[in-house]
Amino acid sequence: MTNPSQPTTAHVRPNYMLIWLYLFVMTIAEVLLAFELPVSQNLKLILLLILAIWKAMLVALFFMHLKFERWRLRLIFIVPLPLAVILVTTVIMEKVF
Amino acid sequence: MRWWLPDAGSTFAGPIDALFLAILIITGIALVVVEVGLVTFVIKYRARPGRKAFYTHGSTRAEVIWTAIPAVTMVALGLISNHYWVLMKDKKSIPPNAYHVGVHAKQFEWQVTYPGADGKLGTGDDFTVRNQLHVTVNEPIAVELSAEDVIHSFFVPEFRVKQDAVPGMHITAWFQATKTGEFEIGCAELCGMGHYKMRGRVFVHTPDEYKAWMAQQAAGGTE
Amino acid sequence: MTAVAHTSTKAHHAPMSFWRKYIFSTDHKIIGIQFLFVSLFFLLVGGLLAMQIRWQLGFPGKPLPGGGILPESMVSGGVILPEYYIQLVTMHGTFMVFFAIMPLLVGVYANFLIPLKIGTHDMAFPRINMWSFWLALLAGLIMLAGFFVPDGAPRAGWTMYAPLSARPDLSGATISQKLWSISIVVLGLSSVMGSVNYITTIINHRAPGMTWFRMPLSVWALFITAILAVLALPVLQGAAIMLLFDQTLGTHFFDPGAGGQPLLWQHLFWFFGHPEVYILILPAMGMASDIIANGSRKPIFGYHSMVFAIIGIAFLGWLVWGHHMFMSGMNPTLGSTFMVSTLLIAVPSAIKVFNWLGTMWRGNLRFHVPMLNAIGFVSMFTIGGLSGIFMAATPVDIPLHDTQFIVAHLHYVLFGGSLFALFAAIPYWYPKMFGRMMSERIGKVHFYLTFVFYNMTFFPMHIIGMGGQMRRIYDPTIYDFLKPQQPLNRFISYSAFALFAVQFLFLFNFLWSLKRGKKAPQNPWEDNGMEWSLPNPAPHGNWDKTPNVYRGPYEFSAPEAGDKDYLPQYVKLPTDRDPVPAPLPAGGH
Amino acid sequence: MQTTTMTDAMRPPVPAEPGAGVYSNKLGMWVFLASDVMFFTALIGSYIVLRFGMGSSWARPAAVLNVPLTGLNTFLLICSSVSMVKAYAAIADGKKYFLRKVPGKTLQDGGLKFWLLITIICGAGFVGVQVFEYIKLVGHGFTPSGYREGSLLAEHALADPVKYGAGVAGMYGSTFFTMTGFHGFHVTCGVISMLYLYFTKVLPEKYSPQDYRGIEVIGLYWHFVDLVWIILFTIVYLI
Repeated sequence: MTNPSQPTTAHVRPNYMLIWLYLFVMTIAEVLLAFELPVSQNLKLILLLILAIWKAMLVALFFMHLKFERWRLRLIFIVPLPLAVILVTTVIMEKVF
Repeated sequence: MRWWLPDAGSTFAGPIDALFLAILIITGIALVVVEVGLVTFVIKYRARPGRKAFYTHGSTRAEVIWTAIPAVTMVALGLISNHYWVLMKDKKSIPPNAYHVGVHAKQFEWQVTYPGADGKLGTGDDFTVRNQLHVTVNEPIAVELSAEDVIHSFFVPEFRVKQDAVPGMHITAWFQATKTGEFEIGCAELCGMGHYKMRGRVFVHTPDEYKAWMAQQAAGGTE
Repeated sequence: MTAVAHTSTKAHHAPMSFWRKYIFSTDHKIIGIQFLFVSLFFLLVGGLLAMQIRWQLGFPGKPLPGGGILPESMVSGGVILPEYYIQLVTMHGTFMVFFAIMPLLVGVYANFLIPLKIGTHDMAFPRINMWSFWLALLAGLIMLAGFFVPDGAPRAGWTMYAPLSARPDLSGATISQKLWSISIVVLGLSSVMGSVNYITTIINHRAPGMTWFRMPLSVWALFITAILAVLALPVLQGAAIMLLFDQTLGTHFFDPGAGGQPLLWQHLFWFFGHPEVYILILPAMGMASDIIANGSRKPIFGYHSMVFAIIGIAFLGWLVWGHHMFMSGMNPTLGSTFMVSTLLIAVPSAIKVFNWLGTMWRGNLRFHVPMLNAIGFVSMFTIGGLSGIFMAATPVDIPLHDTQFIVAHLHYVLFGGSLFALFAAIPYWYPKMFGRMMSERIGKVHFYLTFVFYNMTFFPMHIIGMGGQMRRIYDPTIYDFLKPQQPLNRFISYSAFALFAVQFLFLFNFLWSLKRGKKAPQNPWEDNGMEWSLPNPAPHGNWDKTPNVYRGPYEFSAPEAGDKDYLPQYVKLPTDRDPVPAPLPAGGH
Repeated sequence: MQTTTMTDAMRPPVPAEPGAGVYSNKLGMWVFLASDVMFFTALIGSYIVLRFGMGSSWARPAAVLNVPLTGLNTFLLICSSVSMVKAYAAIADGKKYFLRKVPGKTLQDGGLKFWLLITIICGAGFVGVQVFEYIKLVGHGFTPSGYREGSLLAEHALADPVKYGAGVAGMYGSTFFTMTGFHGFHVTCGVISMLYLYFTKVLPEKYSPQDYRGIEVIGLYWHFVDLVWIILFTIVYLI
């Protein structure tokens, strides 16, 4: 597929349709989970969050091709995440008190 | 004209004023070191013809020293401060025998609710007085703060007490007055155009005086 | 596609119309100068508001001189009304922080200095840069419009604590509170656009040889500042949008009656607000470092630790926002954590101060106006930093929180720090902007008078604050415990008026020198920066051919320099080899 | 974002050390996305904090919102994301065309013009469905300030306060409309930018395997918007 004279796409291109399929299946799983199921609320919550983060990771890694970028570029996207976590956990901790 | 913190009026004033003095000494030394160094250098190393600056990129040893000294000082200061901070602000530090009064802040007044004869808030004999907080000397007082509309801040300078009253939250501040007399309450958080005139008064009584005042209030007396 | 030969940038320098050249310019230098004029205007507005505040605090109940021109809704018989007074404090803070100091440091000097100092032709995205300026101006005008709508300007303090800011029935201002939110959203957009530009430019557009550790500290500081801005401003934008929706759409984010949380606003605001404090001081530190090294004719002492101190301050700056909320009823355990992180931030600040001293040690000090102001910056920033320790120690903060003590502290940092650094930076790069020098004589008089009156104004505020005078109160004399302080309040007011008057010297010097200043030689300060390889003022597109960089920025009095005591970054000595250009990133992936 | 191609003269000078190793437009977009993360942190973080503050009294999302419809909308956005990445792959391979027959295959091979058009259609479809959803919700009485008095939802909430979260309706409306509204705003901006690129760059075939920066940069933005929606969909509609 790749043009041999083209040095810029050095990595193997992922199968985008397969990732699309993953995303699709996981979305269906999420919607099904949201209906009343004989599982505890907490388990549901954890499963839903795992699925959401997994989907988000797929998009970031393959569609935004972060998997194939250098660390210094990845870092730009990673830096705000701990800040977000710090902000939210701190404010919630405050509420617990 | 005062050049220092207001006269001490509560048990908090001792440690706070001492810490203040300690920090003043530490920062004073740092300030003198920096400013004297600055002035000395300005005079001593002013440009003169034929002179060339000493070419250096720095000294690791000097930098380690002036990194370590502030770091150690600051950590020590933090540890000492934390002890008193917990004592003054942690819910668990409120003495169990504290006398509870309610202070409800609204634009622009303090509504002080007293527990009445039974000594408990939230019972039928409670009564409310505007802008007047009457307390007994040498007794821990827990002020249950609430706010009607916006954020206010309950501030008694002599007692070294300051606590925001936030609408939707119930916060308890406590203090123990050490001398009788009349003090002022100010609002330390901008709460609207009347922020400045949100002035209340604290009356610190001896136990007998307080009982008398309470009896008078219970009898429906004014002020 | 790999490396492309450097083509001459003269190619696109066709003559441009006045509009393209000076109004809708995409040249980073013109944009910097536009920011300079606009933010100096807002600085003046903020100063005028401050004078009215000082009049009211010094002479409560006395008619304001010239107050007759103000409408009846603001003054009554010439006497400032309480509702106007809180508009004054709100707008003074807002203008000074968002529209004077921040654009003066970031808008002006990030734009002007970054491409010049790293040796490139312009910003990475010149057109976005232009938009960044116009949006900032728009935001400023929206904010200014607040004074001219019914009910007057916003009335909830520059921190806009909800629910006071969210409910017109409580604050008394309806339209302008919304204008504040809108203006902040627009300003946030402008700042993000600008900062994306600065970061990209510094990462990708450095000239060959300009390695990370050859960048001047001013560029380092502006780089870290841009990172702070790009991550902090959106949080404020988000908060301002929620506030705006509370004000207009009837949402309940900060409305405790419907489960909203007033403290959420404070958390979001200060999560932005503390990095913002460093946005306001880091560029000042960076520029002062450049100027002190120049004035001392010595390399900066401990360049690397200066860089790491900037990074350390920026990193810790994200973890300390809670110290603005010590009295808000927050969890005391969190308070302890915030106290420790706040105290620790004193360490990198101390490193910087001592390294500046180390730079001056055994130097050969030239007291030109920028150097004088930079020394003023160091000494005043030291006071500001040290007074912060009082409030970082939580128990001591109890009597000092929200009093004039914090007002003194923040003015020592923002006026004594940022503004003194600007009084150093403006004359220093003035020749690069306008091709002329500002008057040294007026500059020196201005510095000495400002230094004296500044301390007379703000130092006594510490004492007033210790005495317990709350912030933002309209009339301190109604409190018995504040009455004895009134003479000192009057003294502060007199000093403040003098301080304000002295600033007209600066303004006069600035404007007069535009036309009448001495023609500047190419390198008037005998500095090492890349920008001094260009003529004054720097031409459009800066260099014809991308310059090479041969050494670090602070090679003053280096032995290789021979009989001169400076060795610019762009000078190629016989022993120097040309840097090898890295391959250009490809156009695709 | 700057989406135009720079002329050679405006190209960045060669840095001494490679910067981020990518061209400036892409780097700038990544920095902007980092900034956008913080913007959504403010909105989503507030939602989490406010919801946490309400305890367990939050409304059942499925009772108020139309989850299957939004599930479909999520599917649309995922499709647009994959078509975006296909558009990117197509131009990297030099396929500027719309559709082209490939010998031995029944399906025609899509080029940049095809895949970007699909992306635009899916994106516009998403916005359309969201507008439809908003109209329906407001019709039922769900507004940013809570359940409108006398509306269908208000009646339901009276009958079953737990399921409909009668006590939290105000907070629910506030956070729901703000978060999804700003996401929708982002999608709209993306669609407009893509339309602009489509007519100024894609149709005139200005992109080539040597330079397709505009496509990659708008692609990054688009995937990010998709990513945010994946999070939003889960925490707003499902939990």
